[in-house]
Amino acid sequence: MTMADDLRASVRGLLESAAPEAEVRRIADSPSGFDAGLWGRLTGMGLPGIAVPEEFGGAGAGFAELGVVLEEAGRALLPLPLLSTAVLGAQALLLSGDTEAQATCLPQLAEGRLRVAVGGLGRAACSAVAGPRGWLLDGIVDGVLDGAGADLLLVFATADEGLTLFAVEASAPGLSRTPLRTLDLTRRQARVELHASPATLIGTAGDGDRVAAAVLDRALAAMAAEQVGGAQRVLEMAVEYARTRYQFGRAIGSFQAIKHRCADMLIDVERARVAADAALAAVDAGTPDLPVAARVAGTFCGEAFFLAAAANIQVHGGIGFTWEHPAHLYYRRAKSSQLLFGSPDEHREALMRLWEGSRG
Amino acid sequence: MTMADDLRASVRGLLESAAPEAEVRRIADSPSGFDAGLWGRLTGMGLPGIAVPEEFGGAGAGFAELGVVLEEAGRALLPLPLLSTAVLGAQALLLSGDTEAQATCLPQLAEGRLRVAVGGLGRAACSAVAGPRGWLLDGIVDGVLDGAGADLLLVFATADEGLTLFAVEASAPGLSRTPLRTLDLTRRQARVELHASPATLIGTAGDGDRVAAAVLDRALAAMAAEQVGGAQRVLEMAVEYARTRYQFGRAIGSFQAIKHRCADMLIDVERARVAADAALAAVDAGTPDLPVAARVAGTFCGEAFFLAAAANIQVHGGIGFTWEHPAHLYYRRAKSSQLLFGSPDEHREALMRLWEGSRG
Amino acid sequence: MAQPSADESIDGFRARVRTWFAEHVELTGGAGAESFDAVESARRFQAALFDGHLAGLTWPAEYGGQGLTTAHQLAFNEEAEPYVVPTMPLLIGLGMCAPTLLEKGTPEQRDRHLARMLRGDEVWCQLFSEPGAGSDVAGLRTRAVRDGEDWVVNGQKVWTSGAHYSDFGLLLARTNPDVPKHLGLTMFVVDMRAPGVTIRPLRQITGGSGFNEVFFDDVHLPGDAVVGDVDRGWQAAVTTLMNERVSIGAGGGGLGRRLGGGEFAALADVARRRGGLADPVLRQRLASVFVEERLLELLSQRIRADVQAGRTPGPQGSVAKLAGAQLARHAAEVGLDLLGAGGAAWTPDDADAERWTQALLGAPGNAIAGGTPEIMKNILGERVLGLPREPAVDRDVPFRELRVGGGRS
Amino acid sequence: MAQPSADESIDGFRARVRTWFAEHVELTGGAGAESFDAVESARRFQAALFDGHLAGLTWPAEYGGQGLTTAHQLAFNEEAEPYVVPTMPLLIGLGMCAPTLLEKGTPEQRDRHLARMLRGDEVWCQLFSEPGAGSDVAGLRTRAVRDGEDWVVNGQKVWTSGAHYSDFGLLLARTNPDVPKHLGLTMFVVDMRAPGVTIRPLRQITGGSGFNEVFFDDVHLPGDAVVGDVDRGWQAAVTTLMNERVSIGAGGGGLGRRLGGGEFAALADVARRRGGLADPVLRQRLASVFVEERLLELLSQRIRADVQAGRTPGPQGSVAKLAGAQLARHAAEVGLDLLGAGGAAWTPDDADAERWTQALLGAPGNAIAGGTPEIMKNILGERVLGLPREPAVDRDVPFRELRVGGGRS
Repeated sequence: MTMADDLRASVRGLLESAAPEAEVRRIADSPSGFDAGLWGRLTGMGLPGIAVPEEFGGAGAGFAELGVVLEEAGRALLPLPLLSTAVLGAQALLLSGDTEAQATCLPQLAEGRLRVAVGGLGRAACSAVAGPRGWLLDGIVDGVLDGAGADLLLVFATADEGLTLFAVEASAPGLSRTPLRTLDLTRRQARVELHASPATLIGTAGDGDRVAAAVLDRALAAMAAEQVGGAQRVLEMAVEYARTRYQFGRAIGSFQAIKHRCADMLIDVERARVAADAALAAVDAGTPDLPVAARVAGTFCGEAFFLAAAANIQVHGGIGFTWEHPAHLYYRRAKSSQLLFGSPDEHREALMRLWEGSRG
Repeated sequence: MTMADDLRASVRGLLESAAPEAEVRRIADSPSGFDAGLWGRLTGMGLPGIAVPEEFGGAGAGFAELGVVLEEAGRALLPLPLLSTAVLGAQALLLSGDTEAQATCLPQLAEGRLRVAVGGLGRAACSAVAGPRGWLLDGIVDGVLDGAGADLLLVFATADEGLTLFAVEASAPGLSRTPLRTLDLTRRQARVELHASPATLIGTAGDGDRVAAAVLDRALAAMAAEQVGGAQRVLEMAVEYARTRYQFGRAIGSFQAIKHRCADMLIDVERARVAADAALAAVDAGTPDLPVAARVAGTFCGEAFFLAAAANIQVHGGIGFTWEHPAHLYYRRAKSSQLLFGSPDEHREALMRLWEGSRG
Repeated sequence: MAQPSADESIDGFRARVRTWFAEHVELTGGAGAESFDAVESARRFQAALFDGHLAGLTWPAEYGGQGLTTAHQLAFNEEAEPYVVPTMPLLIGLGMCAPTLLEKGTPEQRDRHLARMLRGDEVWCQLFSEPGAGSDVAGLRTRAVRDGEDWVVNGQKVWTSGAHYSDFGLLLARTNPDVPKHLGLTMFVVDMRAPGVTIRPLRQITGGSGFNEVFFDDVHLPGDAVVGDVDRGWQAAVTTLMNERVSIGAGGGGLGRRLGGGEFAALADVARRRGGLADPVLRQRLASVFVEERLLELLSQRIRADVQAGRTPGPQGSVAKLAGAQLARHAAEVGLDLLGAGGAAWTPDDADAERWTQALLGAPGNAIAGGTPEIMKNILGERVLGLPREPAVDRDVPFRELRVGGGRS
Repeated sequence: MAQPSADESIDGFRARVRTWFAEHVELTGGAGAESFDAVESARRFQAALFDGHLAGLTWPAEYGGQGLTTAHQLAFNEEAEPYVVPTMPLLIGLGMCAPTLLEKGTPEQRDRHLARMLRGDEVWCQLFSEPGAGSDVAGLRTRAVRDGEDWVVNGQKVWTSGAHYSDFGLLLARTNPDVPKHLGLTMFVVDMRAPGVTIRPLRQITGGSGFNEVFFDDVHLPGDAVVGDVDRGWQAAVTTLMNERVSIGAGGGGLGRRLGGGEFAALADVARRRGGLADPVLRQRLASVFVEERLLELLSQRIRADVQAGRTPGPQGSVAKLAGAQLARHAAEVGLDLLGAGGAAWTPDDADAERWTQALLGAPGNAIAGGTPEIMKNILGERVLGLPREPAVDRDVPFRELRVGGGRS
């Protein structure tokens, strides 16, 4: 507990001083959506490599600690590529079993020098062909998280052997990246087009389904932590406003309609927290229950954050509907987060299939 | 308007004096669940035949007036077979186009001497075979509304020609009727078993799908009116309690949580009312929009009544959870009503198909 | 074209309306509420309507109206149904300010403004809400102080729809802070171009700017700008707000259909093109939107019928307001369901993503503008159902001792 | 079997528990809360547990407890996990009344009752709610009037779980009506078989009768029946109620799993047998129940861990109470969805229809018993989130001037 508490205090301290709302807006509005200085400070705390084993230069921590970091990042709407690099990228490499790629990439990743994006996690839209001079990738991968700014792209593509993970350099020929419009103003996504782009096989050809599923479980657990951080923050905003805003001669939080709305947010946040914690713990414990815990967290934490973000706007009334107020940044983040790693419907259907599978 | 208002006042006056809650409970608890005396008084007002044309001894009114009667019946939880006889039975005969059956049965129905139940409306579970001495029916029809007490059963059964409507006398050989346990204590249902039971063809063989669909639309419109009556009544109960129950030194209805719960009920009741009125009007106007209006009413009014009935229990707190309080009778009725003519899911799917059909 | 009279036969009138629309079809068509272009379209349409003796059908003839019956209004609406009537920017003036002047204004105010409003020559806005006075409108702090015959106004308004293109506004200001809050307010007519009035657009979370902040800096108003009685402005404001709710509930004051067609049709179109129509779960949600939309139409019809028949609308106005906001939210959520990951990121040519993400962002505003759900439910609970009010802590307190907004008044 | 001590190794203790359960497996098994049979099973189980030095693991040894650590409790729970522990009828006594006596009772009361409660020799109930005092427990009207050293009680209680099989009850009664409502209450121990106590079962909408009305007709209580101080009963009652919520939230006080298995498993079984598993819409609803149930289990685990580690449980108690009621409602509704028309009418041999219609009827009670959602949300809003209370109209008013229930106090 103390270690997690210390970690939380350090990360929160850093983000409160170095990434307050104005700075988040500035970075999000900048052409690249990235800030090397702030990234350097995160790296100074070892955050990109927090869940990378020590042998690869990481902090060697588990998902419990990673969750603390992401919860704080979600709370601050940190617009930097932690989720893509520290979770998706690092986990894809670790789960691929490719020790060579791990030894090459992970130390750079942990040092903040290699930003990694992962594409095609949910649905492969690329094909891979093994030619005389190595693998070539073709296709369009949509919605790649932090794809435009990444130094290395990990792409799931369909080879003859089945789904397979590949690495593509940002400078690879035939590669083009188009930033997309995003609902979430603090998180970039890109369309990546590959035309006979040379790629390096990561792990074993045909092993991609296993790797993608394992990465997805971890992505859902990590995202759940981020969602809990965001949900907790909008709850605090709503409560603070309800305590200090007076209408009809009373703090509006003394009216049951507002009070109970805040209580409903709390109920969801508390449940989201145990759901996220359970998913993170399942990663660390390596329990076979992980896919279930991840989907439970995926569907519930996403919904809880979105409802809380919407309720926060309602509690604020008109002021919450203005561009200048941060409420909409969380509302945008919440809905976007709900869509990134599968919809709530997909998570629920997956749970039913997992249950059916467990019954043999 | 005046005529409808007069009708409403007469029916409400009769039911308030002749069918107060204690009497409703007494009839519902009685072995037959029927009361000839009260049925006679309804007949005296012409209610069983209200929507039967004058040429067959009915009042010749439309569904607008029928809706008023059923709204009042729903309000009072009248445990008598109006829905089965005055709506399902009368409409099945009228829509069958069988003038002989109409001339035989409708005058008796309008005089209250013939209680008619309709089976197999949603899903045919019976087969019909034309033999040398006429038609014979075989099968089990479940959930026949007021089926045990009816004098005549109208059954949709599958013949070689397709779905077909038949009449079976209550005394027919091979016919057995078993009262079922019901969620709704004020509305009986029966399982009807037919073993080579002689039956009379009603209308044209193979015309059953058309007739069943048309009866179903009208059943949904009529049920919607009944649901509005029930929903309005539980809203009034909740408001009355909220005004007179004091806790924490205040009428509980002055607390926003209770006030807004009542307002939510009102919002649903008002919307249910326009939905029911539109469906009833579509029957009377004979518009092709009827199936849509009926399904809209079917899904919304059912949900509105159930939510209102549940909210009424909540507003009452513990007392609303006792057997002696009428709140549960409406709660039971509401859920049961939602299931009788298709589930909300089925109504919604039907709406999508109707929309797709309208687009060709 | 003949001058109309209440005796004009409905059939004859209907023919006249049909002819007018056929001849002026170039003036109809889609228009939003936010741009100056939209205001020009609205003005041109309304002027032609006025000149064709078809504006203000049931208004008294002395203020430029036609003095016709509700039957004529009904016939007009039916004939207008196929057209998109571009009068949205005028609705606050015609639907809220004009009825207030008709009921509470002086004869001079009515003579000066009503016919011009009816012809689209004057566009009006409404200046009630303030940063510290949202749901609690009567808690407003903008002061109007006597200066001889004149008044001097200082303060700030917010959420003023169309202030940037309006000619006049109805202003509610505090004229006596030493009495309880409802008793010290006065309503004024204010020229939006008067010295000291500053208008600043307010950027919404959608990125759009339909609303404004309006600052009053020693703005001088003449004595005859008072609407109704000094310190009795709350009664006038209630008239305005009642008309607002009926107007929102009726779906735009009874003139034409909602712009852009229904939510269901648009969603079903997305589902058809992008493949959601085969998904039974999404079909259920689409059908729910269909049902909600149908109920809202039915409610609005009933409100319009009541208004046109001269009946006071029942609770349907507030119900429709709430149901409309709920529909907007549900439709937007279903839109995002249909888009899936494509609703989180999209190429600029993806019109579906643009529309439904905008709808999602706009939905909270629908629930807030014109009365929060909390306020609407209080109204339904107290005025319609007769439930007791909360113990009021601000009824008998002089306004200056009251805490308002984020601080003390 | 050795007397336990706090030094007993966890492994050794664990082995002892395992052996005990293996030897007493015939005492475990399903039991409802309503019947006398269930009470007998509970008593027998608890007596054996006590005699095996396994009852009240963390209670002080002087009151019959084992004085062990929370680590022992945790090990016990893990070993008990596979068994259905039939102690439901004792939970009000052990989970609510005993902690109140431990904290507020006199040494004599503790000596007299605690060990006997722990052995299952005394079954207890709680007598707070009244017809006029539901959510507002402090508004109760049952009077206790001094008669020399004794007290004489008159009044009516309601919603008393298990009154019909209880030996004793904790009674809250008004001893001073001339002070504000919270200041004139006193808590008493009452013998449920004392002359003047009448118990009448209360039929619920499910048809069952787990609750009772209890009438007090000149019931004499000795002076030493007072728990805590005279006129300070509210503080004692708060102790009891806090323990109630934690107890409900933890899913039955940490002893074993909920009886009858989970809602999801039961629903999925119905779906499998009756054909709903192929319907994508019903699958979504089933999965929602799965998620809600999982979250509730996780919450309950956290509460139990907090309780066992000696930490004051956070808001999770109230959250779990609300989430449990919501789950019960949703599960019942999904059950009815699965039954379709078969949920409106069924043959007596249809166990699915019986179970899920009963669940539907029971669901509203889950939301009401132990605190309505409104009360729970007030607690969360005020005590956890720190939102201000409502303006209280009843704080400074003598009880006798207060309007209570349906009339005046």
